[in-house]
Amino acid sequence: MATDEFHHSAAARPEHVAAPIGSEEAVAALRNGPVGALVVASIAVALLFLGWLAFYFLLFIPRGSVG
Amino acid sequence: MAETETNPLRRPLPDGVVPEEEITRTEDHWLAIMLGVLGVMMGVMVVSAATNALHPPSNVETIDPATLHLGGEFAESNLGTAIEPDGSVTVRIIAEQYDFIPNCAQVPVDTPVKFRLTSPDVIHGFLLPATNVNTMVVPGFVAEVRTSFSRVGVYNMPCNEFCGNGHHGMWARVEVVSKERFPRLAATERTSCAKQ
Amino acid sequence: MARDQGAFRLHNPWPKIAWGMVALLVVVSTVLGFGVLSRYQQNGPTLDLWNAICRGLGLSADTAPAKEPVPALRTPTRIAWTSNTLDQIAAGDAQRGAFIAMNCIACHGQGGVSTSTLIPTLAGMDPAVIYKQLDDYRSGKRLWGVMGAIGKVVSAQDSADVAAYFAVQSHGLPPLRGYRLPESGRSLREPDPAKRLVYAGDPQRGIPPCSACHGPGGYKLGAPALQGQHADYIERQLAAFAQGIRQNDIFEQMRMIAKQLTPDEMHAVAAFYGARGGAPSAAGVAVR
Amino acid sequence: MQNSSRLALYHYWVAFAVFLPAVVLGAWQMLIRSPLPAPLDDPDAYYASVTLHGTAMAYVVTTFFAMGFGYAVTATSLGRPVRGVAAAWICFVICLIGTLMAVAAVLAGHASVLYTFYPPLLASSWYYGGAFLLIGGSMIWVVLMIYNMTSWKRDNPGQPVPLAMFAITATAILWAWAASGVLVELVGILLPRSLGLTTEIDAGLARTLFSVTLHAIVYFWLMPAYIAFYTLLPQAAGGRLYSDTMGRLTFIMFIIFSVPVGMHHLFADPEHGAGMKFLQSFLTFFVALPTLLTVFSICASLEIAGRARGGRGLLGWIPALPWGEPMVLATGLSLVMLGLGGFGGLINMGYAMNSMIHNTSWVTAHFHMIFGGAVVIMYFAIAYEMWPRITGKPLQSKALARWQLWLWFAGMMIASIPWHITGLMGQPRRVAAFDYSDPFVARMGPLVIISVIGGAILLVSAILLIVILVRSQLGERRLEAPLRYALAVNPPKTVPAALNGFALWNAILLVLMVFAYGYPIGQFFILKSKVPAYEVSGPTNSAGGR
Repeated sequence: MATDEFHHSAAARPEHVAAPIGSEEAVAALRNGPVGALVVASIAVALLFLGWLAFYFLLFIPRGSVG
Repeated sequence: MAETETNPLRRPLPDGVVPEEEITRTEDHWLAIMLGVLGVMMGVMVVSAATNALHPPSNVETIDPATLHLGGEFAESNLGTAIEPDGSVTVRIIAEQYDFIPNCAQVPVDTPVKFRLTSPDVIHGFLLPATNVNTMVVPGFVAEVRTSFSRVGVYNMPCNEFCGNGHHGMWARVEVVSKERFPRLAATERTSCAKQ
Repeated sequence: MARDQGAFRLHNPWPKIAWGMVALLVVVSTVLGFGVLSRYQQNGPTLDLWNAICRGLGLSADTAPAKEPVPALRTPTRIAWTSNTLDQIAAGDAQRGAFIAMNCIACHGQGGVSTSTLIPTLAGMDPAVIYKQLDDYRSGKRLWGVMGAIGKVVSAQDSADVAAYFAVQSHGLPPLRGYRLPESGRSLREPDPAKRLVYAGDPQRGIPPCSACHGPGGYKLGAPALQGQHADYIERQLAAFAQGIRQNDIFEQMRMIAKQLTPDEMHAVAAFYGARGGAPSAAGVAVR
Repeated sequence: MQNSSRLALYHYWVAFAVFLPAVVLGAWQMLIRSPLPAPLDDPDAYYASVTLHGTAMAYVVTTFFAMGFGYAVTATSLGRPVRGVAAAWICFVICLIGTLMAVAAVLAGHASVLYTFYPPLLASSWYYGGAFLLIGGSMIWVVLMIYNMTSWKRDNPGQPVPLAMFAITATAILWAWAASGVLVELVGILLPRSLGLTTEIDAGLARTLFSVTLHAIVYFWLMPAYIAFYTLLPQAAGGRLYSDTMGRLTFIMFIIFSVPVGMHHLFADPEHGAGMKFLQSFLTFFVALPTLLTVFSICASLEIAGRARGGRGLLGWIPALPWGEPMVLATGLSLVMLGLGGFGGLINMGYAMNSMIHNTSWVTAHFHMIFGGAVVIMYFAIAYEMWPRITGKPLQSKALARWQLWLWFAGMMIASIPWHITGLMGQPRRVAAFDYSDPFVARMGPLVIISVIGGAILLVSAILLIVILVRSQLGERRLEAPLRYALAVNPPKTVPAALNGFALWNAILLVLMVFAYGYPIGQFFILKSKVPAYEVSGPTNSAGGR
């Protein structure tokens, strides 16, 4: 669980490795909450939702009732 | 992607700086919104299914697949389109390796249609593109789809479930014709547009 | 337990919440599925609650006989591929069949390898096919001159025996198998119409590939192998199906297919099968 | 640790060695059903090929990959060697034998029934036996995962199980539940019939049992990708996991909601009532929930990383992310495909709406987007992350890996999007040849050709994958790089028992399964629906295969 080591990833050389995040950066990043993530995820879900409604009412329903 | 080359050794986040409560609250809000989105979709589905009586084809009815041709509903003389006393039509179709029989069914437009299909051998699929008519045909069961067509035209009717090595050759047609063109003959004799 | 709150804040909440949610899901979905949706029927009356539940479970089906007049029953054969029939065929005794077959060789040739181009080779034919055709002759479902009379004098057991005998004779039709080595040119791209029909069919006319049932590389219960069969015989049978002279195919499958074929196509397909398989009696086999 | 590493490596190699030929088959299948000329255009070969492609991708690649990943995660996340290594090797050998048996049966032409079996079509008992050994053998792995987790818990009382280990154990438990359907189908119905012990098959029951497997298996495939999202990605991006608790909850929800929903694969089947279909449609909505939660958690974790790397403003963290890292790039591409594939899934599960696309190319497109796209691209990323760790040899090279990921993404998009459209137009799936002289079919011709191009790109990408892995394997050993997992913003010190084990969730799933599948399976004891079987390789002896 310790992070007091260099971050390793699939890279061959240390300079290709992403820097690990420290406490201060994490605090700074989270100061206002993950607003950007909320925006991105909300847009994605909204597109999904609107697309689903469009398919339901513009494609599925006009193809006729079955049962 | 220039890195900050300092890379100091870092310590874990001190407790309580970004309280877990706050993270949990954010996640809870997101969870609630997602449940709301899914709830609306479910609501749309349930209300429209109730008002339009939309269902997946689900008529659980068993039948002996080996003796279909010896008599009863799916004897060859009874396949094709029949007119019911109430004016609706029933189309009986056999799906077998590797043909639909009849391979062309005729139905009138704007009329309640009931497709009844079964298979004497393996699983087949019955699909009319550009409509919602779509059902599996499982041997041992009678598949039923009820619908009505609002457009006159010829609909291709491919088998849409793998049924063996001749699967790709299993195509038929449904012709939706105007009520005037639909032969009255069907009241007493089964009709189809297959070559007689 | 400072970090135990999770998604909802209750003391030791997980089992309580989880079971509560499950109960909610079960109740809501049951009420919606059986109490609401199942009541509404496409092209049908709205059901009461009890009938809706039965309908939703699939206990009651739309099985009521249709009220429309039913045309006179027409059946192609008496044979159905029930386990009784298949047991009877499997019980055929080839040795006993050999004695019965002595009556057949005058026309169908020594060992069932026919020398006449209009009489089918029986050697190697699937016993289910021979058994069914003999029964169809017996019942008058297939009409063909002398075979009707012969069919009347052989019993079901005789049919099974003689079918078992011919099935194991060599130099005739190759055994039907559901597999073959892949080869190019067996799709709808193939320009040769015979090869195309045999291996790919013609979906637009509802013609499946012949080979899917009659081989090579196909099998269907009740369908004979055609490789090595006499081309003239095949062509004549196709014509008979097309004209409705022969009507003993279950679900009029061959009648329907043959009606779609032009005379040229019948000839080409027959020649294709006749030319392959290398039956020793290649007399009269047309080369494609 | 050496032994654990070797175990993982062998599993990965089997998975990827099977993967490449299966992609070759897939690309050829796209060609033969297109209007373009194709070599070996024989419908029989197509159906055998589809069977092999599906069997390889759905059972072999995924099972071996998940098992290898499981061993690697166990060893690295618990920080101690895998317990039960001998059993793991036995499991490996059993699964390998099963694979070879199944592949041999398909190549011999005795098993063209597709990987979904489709009884009453009947394949050779070698095929079913092979499938049984592969799937049944992997149950040893399931037991090993559970054993490793519980024994670690015993040795570390009160400690939270590391999220990665918790998640891989969830995967194992999910797989056990999922596989129960197909194993019962194989043992109870297909193997006895193919061995001649029974004479008939209940096609409806067999399909119902398989549906228990059919949806949950997709989540079994998906889980390694999600584990990478939660435990490897934030680390690779240089950030923190936003919430450890949400990660646990997500994997728990996958267990609960991915099994009692399989009947949405049977919406068009006549053997079940509409009420039961609605129940499972309803439950299926909830399986979208863990994915929707994941999307947010992952975005939040990436935002932390991006901001720490200097990203400013509302969305400035996105370009600041280390997109050169294969894991980060793969996640980005994966989430796009997951979105599109998930959208298709929401259509498929929509009760009556399923009729619009059931068994058309839409369905093929949907699961290729989800599995072939979103999941497999994460398998690649995991391989790139793991190879240097396991072998001690650096990845050769990262730039090639990025090319490979981009090509895979592009290929899958170009292949799958036209499929979605042709599916809506009514193109049936799993058809060996289309008659493009038919005007109805001809309209789809250009779209089919576009998807063939996508298939070719996928093939190039798959070859590149193997090149990268082989080159890396042949390199010199010079790395000491243990696998590290992402740290949560607030690393858990204690977690409630419910989020540290699976007893409660297994009990809940059992209840849900009885609710969702009790009647649908039970009804077959009353219904008279047994039918004769049809052997695809022809009669084993005379008289109709009896």
